[in-house]
Amino acid sequence: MKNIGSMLSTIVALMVIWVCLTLNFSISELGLGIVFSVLIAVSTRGGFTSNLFRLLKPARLAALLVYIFFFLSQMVKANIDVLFRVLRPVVPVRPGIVGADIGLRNLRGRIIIANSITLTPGTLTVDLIDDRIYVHWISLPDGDATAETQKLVDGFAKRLEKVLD
Amino acid sequence: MIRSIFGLILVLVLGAIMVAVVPDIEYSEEIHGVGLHYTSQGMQETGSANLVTAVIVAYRGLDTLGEVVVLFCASTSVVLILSLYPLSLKVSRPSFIVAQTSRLLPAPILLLGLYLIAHSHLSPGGGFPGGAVIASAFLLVMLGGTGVPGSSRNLAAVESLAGLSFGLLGFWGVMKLGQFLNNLVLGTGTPGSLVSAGLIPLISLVIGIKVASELSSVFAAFRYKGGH
Amino acid sequence: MSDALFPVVAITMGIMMLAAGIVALYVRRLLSAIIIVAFVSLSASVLFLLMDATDVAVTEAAVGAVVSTMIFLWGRGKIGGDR
Amino acid sequence: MLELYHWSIAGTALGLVLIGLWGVLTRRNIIRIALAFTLADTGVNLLLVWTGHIPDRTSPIHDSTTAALNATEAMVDPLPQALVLTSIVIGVAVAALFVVVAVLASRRTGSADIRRLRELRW
Amino acid sequence: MSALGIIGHVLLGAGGFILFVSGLGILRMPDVYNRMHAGTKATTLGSILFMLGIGCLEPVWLPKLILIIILVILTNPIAAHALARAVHSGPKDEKPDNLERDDLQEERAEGEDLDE
Amino acid sequence: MISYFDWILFGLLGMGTFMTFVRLLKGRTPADRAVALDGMTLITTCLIVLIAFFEGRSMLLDVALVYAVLSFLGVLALARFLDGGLR
Repeated sequence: MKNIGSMLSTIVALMVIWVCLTLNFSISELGLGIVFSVLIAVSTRGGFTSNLFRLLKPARLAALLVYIFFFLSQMVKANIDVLFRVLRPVVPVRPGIVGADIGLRNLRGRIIIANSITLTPGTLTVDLIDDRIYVHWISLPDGDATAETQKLVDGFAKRLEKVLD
Repeated sequence: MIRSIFGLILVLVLGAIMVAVVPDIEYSEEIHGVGLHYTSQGMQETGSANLVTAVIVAYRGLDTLGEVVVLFCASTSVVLILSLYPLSLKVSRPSFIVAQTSRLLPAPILLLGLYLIAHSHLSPGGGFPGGAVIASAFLLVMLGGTGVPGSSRNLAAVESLAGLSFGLLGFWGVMKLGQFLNNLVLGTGTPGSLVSAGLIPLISLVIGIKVASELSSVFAAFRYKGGH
Repeated sequence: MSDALFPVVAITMGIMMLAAGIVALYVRRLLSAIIIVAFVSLSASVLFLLMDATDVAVTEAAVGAVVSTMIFLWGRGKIGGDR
Repeated sequence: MLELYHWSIAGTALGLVLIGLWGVLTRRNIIRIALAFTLADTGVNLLLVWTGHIPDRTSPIHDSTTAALNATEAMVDPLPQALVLTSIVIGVAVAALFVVVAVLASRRTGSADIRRLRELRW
Repeated sequence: MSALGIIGHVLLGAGGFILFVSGLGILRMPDVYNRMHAGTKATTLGSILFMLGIGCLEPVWLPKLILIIILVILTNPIAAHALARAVHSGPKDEKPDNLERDDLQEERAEGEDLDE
Repeated sequence: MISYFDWILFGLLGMGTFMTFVRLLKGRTPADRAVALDGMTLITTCLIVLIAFFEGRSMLLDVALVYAVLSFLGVLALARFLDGGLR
């Protein structure tokens, strides 16, 4: 059983979701939750999460917190950006799709980076083919757009690498 | 042209009839008829906090059995027709992100569907919406690939088992209390806790499995073919 | 508590549903019509919620958003032609 | 305002039924007729739930917030809701059957136009 | 009004305003991709703030609201990505024509050359 | 009981829904309409949460949860069928 870790962490994650849904700590509710979690984890072969127990190291947790904080600040910036664009009389746009290399091995990590880029200022992930990520800009950055995109992707990848690898 | 005029006349006539009739449905401040009994006595008689589920499963359980049979006929017809005339649908290859999502998200969606089914007597939900949610998780798995998942071969067996157990639960009532689908064979318990309301959670589970497998087999009959 | 707010929401939703229903019949592309009918189903779910029919709202959201949309998309793909 | 609220929902439901009927009668594309049928279905369900609705009451589910209330004076009628709940699921199954039969029929004539189906002329 | 109530009202107001801005963005932005920008970023943060605001006013509901928040963060970018990809691989006359550069198009064109 | 703040809140959400609705009706291409539907469903989820808050019943949050999940799945299905193959 290679993926027993991911299966166990799927069970734990589903149990947390179950408790959040029911908000009830009686024996019967918890027992039913465990039964359902095990059933789902077995039938989806632990597909929900990868091994979460690897995260339980102080350094990784700290890196995760740093990543989340960075992501949230970027998201707030993104909204201020959208706000100022929308409220202008003429919406200023100079759109373009730029490719960049993504230097992260972990598949789930790539998904996380793609989703994070969608929620950061002025960028939207259009496609993810092999190692290349294609990003749509509301208005292309001044100067070298390719280098700017690469910098953006690397900024996320560097922070996420500390969490995952 | 003549079609439009005829249609317009028909729509206007029906509209006039409805506008004349609907205001006669009383704008009442009270519940009338049998609904009054269900509202006032429902929780004591069936033990179910959710009165809608009490009506569906306990008071009108036989009707629900009929409805499930109608649903079974419709979905079986779809599957039968599509197995006689296979019409495969070409879809493009999913992107990497969607393919990964279809492996990540089915687990919580399944849990949500099972929650709706298991808490049918406590909170909104029940067999029908829970089954639809579980079928949507199956659809998500299909959307993330270009073929039909292998588990769809067992759908017919699961569905028949669920239908059979609906009938068996009904006959349990006949054996014990002399009445088909009697809810009280397990006692009502305390309303508001998970283990209460007699047969209602079990029958909801059966209905949920049946609806889920029927809708899933409809989705699986809309088979895909890989391609670009 | 809800004496003045919910009526406004219900009336707005109702007008939007009726307008969307008419547009769904006359919009040129079939795919757009399917999307607009999905919108009508989801709004109907909110109206059910306002009428205190919680179970019905859940069912309508589950069925109207995914199952029927999927069925119509399949039919459109098989019949071909988008007019 | 409450009266207006009450009748506006009925008006929406009636309007949806009539729009659906109009669409079924006048549209030509067979999938679009199925869409109009779904609209009418939604309208009928709204109308049925509306008959059991009483403004300023709460949904017929007991929990800790409704323990102190008298159920018959605080809740809406559960019966129409129970009927509509099954009706929605049956409706979608019937729509699936409709679409599948329509697709097969239209493949025989080679077009989605309902006027090409001679058996369905009126 | 307690401090938590004031925080909750502020969060609710901010969330509602951002949701309003997202609607405005979907209406006003000039092409599909830019509408997606408004419809993804603004609705995500707006609904997060909104749920947190309700959570401050009713602390018991917080777990379920956090569940909705996590769900929104997970699903919303994925839907936007799927739509953007669909637009990009869709028919030519429906794509916005104001792109200044399009690396993905070039990549696709090269791939097709290799196939032939 | 109802304060001006609640009116403003409902007004903001209602205006947001209405503007996405206008885009839904106007949208030049199906993709525009799908984007509008995506935005609309999230704003409506917040509206459902607000209704739950006014009614004071936590069980309506289940409806919001199901609504959010299933509208996402609907948009995903639309996107997959807009994408190639089925033009």
